[in-house]
Amino acid sequence: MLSLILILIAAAFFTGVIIRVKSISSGRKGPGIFQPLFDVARLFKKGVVYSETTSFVFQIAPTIYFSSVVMAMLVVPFGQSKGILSFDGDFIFFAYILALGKFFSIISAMDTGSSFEGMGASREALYSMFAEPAFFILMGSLALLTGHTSFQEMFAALHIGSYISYALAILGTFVLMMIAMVENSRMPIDDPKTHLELTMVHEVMILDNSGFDLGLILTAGYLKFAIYGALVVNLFIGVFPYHYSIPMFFVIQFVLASGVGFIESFMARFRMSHNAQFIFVLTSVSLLIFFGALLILGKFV
Amino acid sequence: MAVPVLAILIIPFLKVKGKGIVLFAAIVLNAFLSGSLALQTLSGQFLEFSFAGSLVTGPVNLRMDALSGWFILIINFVFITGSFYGLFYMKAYQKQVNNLTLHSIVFVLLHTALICLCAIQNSLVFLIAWEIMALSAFFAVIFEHEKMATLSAGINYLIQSHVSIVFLMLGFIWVALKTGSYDFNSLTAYTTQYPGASGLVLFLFFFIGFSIKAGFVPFHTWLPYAHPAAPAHISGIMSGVIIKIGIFGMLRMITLIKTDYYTIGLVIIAFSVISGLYGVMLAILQHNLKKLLAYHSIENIGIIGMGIGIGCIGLGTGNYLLASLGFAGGLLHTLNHALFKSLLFFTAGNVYHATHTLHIDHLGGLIKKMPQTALLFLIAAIAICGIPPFNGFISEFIIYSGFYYWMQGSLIGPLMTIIFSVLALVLIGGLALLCFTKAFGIVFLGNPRQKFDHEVKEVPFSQLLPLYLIAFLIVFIGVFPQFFMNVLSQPVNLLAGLPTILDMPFPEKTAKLLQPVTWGTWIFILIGLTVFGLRKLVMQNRKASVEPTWGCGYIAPTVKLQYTAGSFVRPYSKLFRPFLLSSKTQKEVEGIFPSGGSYETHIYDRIEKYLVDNPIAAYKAFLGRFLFLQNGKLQFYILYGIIFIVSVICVPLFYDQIVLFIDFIKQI
Amino acid sequence: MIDVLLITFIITLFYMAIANRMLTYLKVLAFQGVLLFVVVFLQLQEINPVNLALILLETIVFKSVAVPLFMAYVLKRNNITRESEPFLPNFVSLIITTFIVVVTILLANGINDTRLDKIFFVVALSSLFTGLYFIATRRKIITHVIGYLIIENGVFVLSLAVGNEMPMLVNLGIMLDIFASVLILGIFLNKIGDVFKDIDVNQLSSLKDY
Amino acid sequence: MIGIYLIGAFSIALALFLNRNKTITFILLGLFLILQGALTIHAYLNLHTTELSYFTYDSLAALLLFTLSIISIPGIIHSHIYLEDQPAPQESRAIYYAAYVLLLSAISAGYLANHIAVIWIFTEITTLSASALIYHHRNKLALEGTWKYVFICAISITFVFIGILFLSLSLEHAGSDDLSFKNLIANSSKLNPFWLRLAFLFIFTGFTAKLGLVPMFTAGIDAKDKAPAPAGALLSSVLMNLGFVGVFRFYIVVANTPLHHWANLVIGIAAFLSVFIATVYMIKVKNIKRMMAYSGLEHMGLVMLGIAAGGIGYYAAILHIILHAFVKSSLFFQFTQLYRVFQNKSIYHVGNYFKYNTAGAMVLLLGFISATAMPPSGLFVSEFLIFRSMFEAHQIILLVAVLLLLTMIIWAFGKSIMKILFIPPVGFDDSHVPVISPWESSSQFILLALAVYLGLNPPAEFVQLIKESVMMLPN
Repeated sequence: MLSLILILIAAAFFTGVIIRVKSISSGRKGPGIFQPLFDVARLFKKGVVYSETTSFVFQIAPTIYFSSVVMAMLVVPFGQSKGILSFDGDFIFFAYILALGKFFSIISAMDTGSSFEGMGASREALYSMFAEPAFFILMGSLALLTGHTSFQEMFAALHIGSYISYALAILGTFVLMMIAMVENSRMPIDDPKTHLELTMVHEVMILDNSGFDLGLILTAGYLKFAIYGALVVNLFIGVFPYHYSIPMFFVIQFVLASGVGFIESFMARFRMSHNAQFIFVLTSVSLLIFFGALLILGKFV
Repeated sequence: MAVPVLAILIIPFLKVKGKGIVLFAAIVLNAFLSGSLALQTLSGQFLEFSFAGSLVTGPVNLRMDALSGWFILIINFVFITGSFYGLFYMKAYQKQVNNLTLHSIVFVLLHTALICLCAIQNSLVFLIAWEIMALSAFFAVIFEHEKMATLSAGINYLIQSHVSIVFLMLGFIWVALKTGSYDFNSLTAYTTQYPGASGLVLFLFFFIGFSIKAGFVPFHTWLPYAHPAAPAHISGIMSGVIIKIGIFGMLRMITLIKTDYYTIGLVIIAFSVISGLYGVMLAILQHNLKKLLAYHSIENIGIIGMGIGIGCIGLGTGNYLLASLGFAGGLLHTLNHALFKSLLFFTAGNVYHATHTLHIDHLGGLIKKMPQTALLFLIAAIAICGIPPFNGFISEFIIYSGFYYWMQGSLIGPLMTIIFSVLALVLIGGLALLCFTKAFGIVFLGNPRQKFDHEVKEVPFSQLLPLYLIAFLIVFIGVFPQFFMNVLSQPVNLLAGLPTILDMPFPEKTAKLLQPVTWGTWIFILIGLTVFGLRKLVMQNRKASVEPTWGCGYIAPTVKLQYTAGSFVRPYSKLFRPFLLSSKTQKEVEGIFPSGGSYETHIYDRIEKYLVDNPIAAYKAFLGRFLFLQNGKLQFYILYGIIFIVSVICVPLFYDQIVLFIDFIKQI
Repeated sequence: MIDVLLITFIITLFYMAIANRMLTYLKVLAFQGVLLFVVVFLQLQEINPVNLALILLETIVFKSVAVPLFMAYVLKRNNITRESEPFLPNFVSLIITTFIVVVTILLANGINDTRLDKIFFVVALSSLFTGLYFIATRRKIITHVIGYLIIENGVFVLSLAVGNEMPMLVNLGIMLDIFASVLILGIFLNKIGDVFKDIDVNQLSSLKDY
Repeated sequence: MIGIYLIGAFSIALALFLNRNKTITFILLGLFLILQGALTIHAYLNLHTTELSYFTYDSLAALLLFTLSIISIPGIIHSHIYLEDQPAPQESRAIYYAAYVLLLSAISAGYLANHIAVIWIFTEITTLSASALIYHHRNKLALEGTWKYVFICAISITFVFIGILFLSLSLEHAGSDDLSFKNLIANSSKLNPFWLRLAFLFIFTGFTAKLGLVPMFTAGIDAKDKAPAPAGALLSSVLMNLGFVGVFRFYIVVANTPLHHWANLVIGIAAFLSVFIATVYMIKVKNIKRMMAYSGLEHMGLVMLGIAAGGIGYYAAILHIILHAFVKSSLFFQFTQLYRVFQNKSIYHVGNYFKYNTAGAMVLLLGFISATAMPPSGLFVSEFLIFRSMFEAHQIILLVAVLLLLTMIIWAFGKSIMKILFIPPVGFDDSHVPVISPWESSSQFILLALAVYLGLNPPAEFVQLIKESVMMLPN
């Protein structure tokens, strides 16, 4: 329950922070922190335009995408407190429910019959495919480390002790963040602010969405960020009591958001052809984490 | 089993319509008879019938345990739906009466043989039933036999299944020699009597034999040809149950052969991982819808195999919970795959019915012409990607948790296996997603890529009926898995080697495992519905206008501009080139007024090339060297005789000389 | 005495190897028939009239009269050229024949069997192999038949070499069979003569599988 | 009885040769069939009795006689259909029938003979009568085929005779000079191994011409190709069995001597080579009849492998040779119908048979399944047992090699048969395709069914007979 509330709050400002950081670092004042929310609210008020090629798939897809993200949010715990739903192997559920959302966003893009959206769809499918193994291996190594197979138990049992474990935590943060980048298609995988459709990944997929649907998709995006942020947080706050952990949560979320902002403002997007390799690097890193876990458990001699 | 005989006798002397009805009746009756027995077994009984058999075969025992029951039920379900669907699918071929007769006969034969295979426990009779199954499947496949491609695909299948029967035969001969009995129990007897390597090798014989049928890589090469060649309902059945009979055989052998299960498990997992990855990797690049589905069968066999492998490891390490998890996952996925794969093939059949083509890049925008088919395909596609809220997810979830459960407290070696298997499983999931977004997107969505001279329309509802039934089951398993878990408990106990009487941890554990998942699914559906309702609420008083797709400023888009299957998977195929064998023929666009360019890719199976084609080519070349023998010259013919006599006389002499010489050398 | 005859028999083989006229072959065959008759006649301890009649029939009538005449008839009828046209020059075939004889002598030397008459054995084997050699190296089909007849003579000698006699009935049957087979061969030879204009072995090599 | 039979048969043959009247021909043929049946029954009723001192009704003979009589009936029927179908001069028909009857009776007598020389005589007679059958078409190729067949058989029969002479040499220490098998087996311990070895070698090589095995199989292939299909059926089934009898009876003698192992080696080599060569040509051959002939070569190879392996292999070999006779003859009979439809025996010009003559197509199909020994055909059982015996004899490598070859054969055979059945031929106008009544195929169905029945569920007497006929062999 707690995690739900926290994530919602974080989601409210996360994207705003990113935008703000970017504008400041590029010497502008920039919009307010909550500007994204206003955008969404505006979208919710608007009417919609459907492409004539589209079918019912296009209409239900955003809904399913959104609800899949919400569902994913429900299984994310916060430190000691479980998520709404917590069970053995819930991270599998987490990943697959997100995959469902992705499935629908992809086919809805295909539904418009536009070449650009098809392009975006193919990229999205490929990248997310490459991103998933990293997540699973990371979780696998955590499971190995803690002997549990549910988010909450894992994070609860995860206590930072030796140097290796610090290293692991850092690596885990890196991996999770990068997965978040892939999932939300931000820098350095994808540049949401690009103006050429040919270079887009996520943005190009939602070219034809409008009004309520677009609102749903954007909101889902914000939520996703917050969710991954929460996962990262969970890596660190294992044992701390709430009056430490909750502030820590926001601090970390903020740091992450501004980090993303800085990356986006000081870094160029990778070449499309390099993205896949880069994403697969995540898998290798997570394998490193796995070996680290083995080291800690002393199974690796 | 008098029903099939009767039906076979009747069918030839009927009108086309009559044939169909009799066929369906026979199948249903068959299914009913065997199904009733199967249900008994699933409730924990163990049925045994014994026939005198003949002087050759010796006594023939039919034993039905929970395992047989489970598979018989799957077979029956797929066959009933398949035959019902087939009745309508075959309407297009009413002209070819003889052909239909043959088809119906082999169809009934096929069903009977499959059911018998689940029960027979006498190796000779088993082999016979096995080959009857293979042959009838062959004839079912080559229904459209005037096409050379179809026929050669069928023959390819026939030969490979013959190879499989050869392996089985060797295994059975071995046992029959050691024990002098054809009964399956002698397997157990033999392997318990001589523990160790012999049992392992024996199992490998059977494993290869059965995995040719099941389509494990690298024994899969017949599969991608046979499935597309067959009529839709047959491909559905092949992929649904016929390759599953291979799985059944493997499980049967696991129950019978007592040997080092741990090694077996590792072997099976290794094969399964390769099959899964390789299958899906090639599936993505296929341009023929059915061929794509065929490669996915290989992939799913891989997943099932992983489940079985985990189960064996559980047996090997004496960890019954692990064993039950693995086998439960495997068995459940067997059912699931039977469901969604047959559904996919049937829908593909509908597409073929409507458009007379299966080439993905010629299709598109079908969702408007045939919405129901599209919906069904979508459901099946999501299910096969193993995504909630459908059945595919449940079985994959169990297998995952099997892996993670195995992880606890195992050593570095197994851990490596686990992590890489998990990696493979995840990749499979992702690739499957890529593949089916492609398939669904290109075939059903967007604009039609090609104008058909005939009208494209939805198939009649009666033809969709069985499809809806399957779809219902898919959803049902996805939402209420516990029910099937309870059904599964008996076979799983059997495999996990637990006494069926006492109630072991399996159902509780899996229930405990699956309960929250089910909740999750329900909650998800709830959320989805609420959001959708909300959306409806909001939308109703907003204006919704319909415009052409946003062409990014380009105002005259043609359907040719759409993304094609090839372009959709291009980034992927560029990455995976080293593993694949793709040849492209392209004509560049050049000049100021280009006359027109073209670009096609052809994908070929690398394993097939190096493991099947090249050796066979070499073999044939070698045989071809000896063609001079029958050269029509009388002198030579007589010479052969003289050479034979002289060599038989002389060679021993020389041989002795050589031996003497060698001895002489030794003495020095 | 018998030995002398048998040696003469071998000499006839040599002669056949170098002879290059069809009629010569036939004459030699006839002569061999006579030789065989004399040999058998001397071989027989007691004169059993039936047996004698049989042998007369087998050797004189059949081997040295009927068959050569029949062959001559075939020759004339199919106007086969008189030369035998071997693949190999006569000189070589002479050497080979000699070689065969030598080898058989050595072979026979290796065997120690009381009831086997060595010289008979040598003659038999050498004529057998010479016949096979003939079949292998002559171009005309009729020479195949002649080769076959040489083999038959060899077998006959062999049957003498083997001490014990076949039962009468069996012997008769065998003889009839050989006779019939020769007859059949001749008949088909005629047919071939009618169908194919020149009787060359290579004509008869169209039934093949490549 | 046998005396009556021989005289009767020969006189019938003579009568057929002379007579030109159709009805009388039928009557004579009927008479012969009755005679044949009578002989078979007689043979079965008083087993192990000897007549005319050269003929013994032993179990092997009874089995093969039974096979022969079964096959002879459809054989004659199909011959009649065949001859009616094409305009042949009256006397050529007469010759055909006469030769047919002569061949059958000679073969039967050969089965029954208990004296190797007597087998020899009747084998020679079969050569002569067969040559008449092969030459039935009176054209160039037929002539060539006949010539080769006759010549090869003449040579090989001479080999056999030489073998017999050596055999009588080997009887040195055995008291009697009697060459009957009974006596030979009785004195098998006293036989001189050197001569026996030579004898076996020559006799085996000689009989391979009839048995259709390496090395002398060559002419047989041409003969089966050129002979009219109903005659080819005999050549490739019962006549092969005669060759088998010749080898097998003598093998029994050798098997009881120290040479047993050596003989197995020789037979094994020849057998394997046969299977090998059969594979080589099955892939290439485009002439349907020749293909069947090569498959016969393959089957004989398998039979002999069974013999060489010993143990259960003996049983399997005899079972296999009987079943093979049924299957192969039915295939040849079917070929007559096939030829009537397409007037061609090259695979290129034949096809989509399923459309033109469904019943016949079914026969071809089942025949193919049986000939490749797939279950549920009876030959599967015998092959299974043969493989089992090879496994038992630890000839695993040989077994694997053979299995490889067999797989290739199935592929080649299957490809061609499926082409014949289903793929429409190029440039073939089906405007004047004769309609063939399914009843013509009934006899072939019966033969195939018989093969299945005897294979899968043999009656006890049948098994008993086979057991008896291999009784004399050491296991």
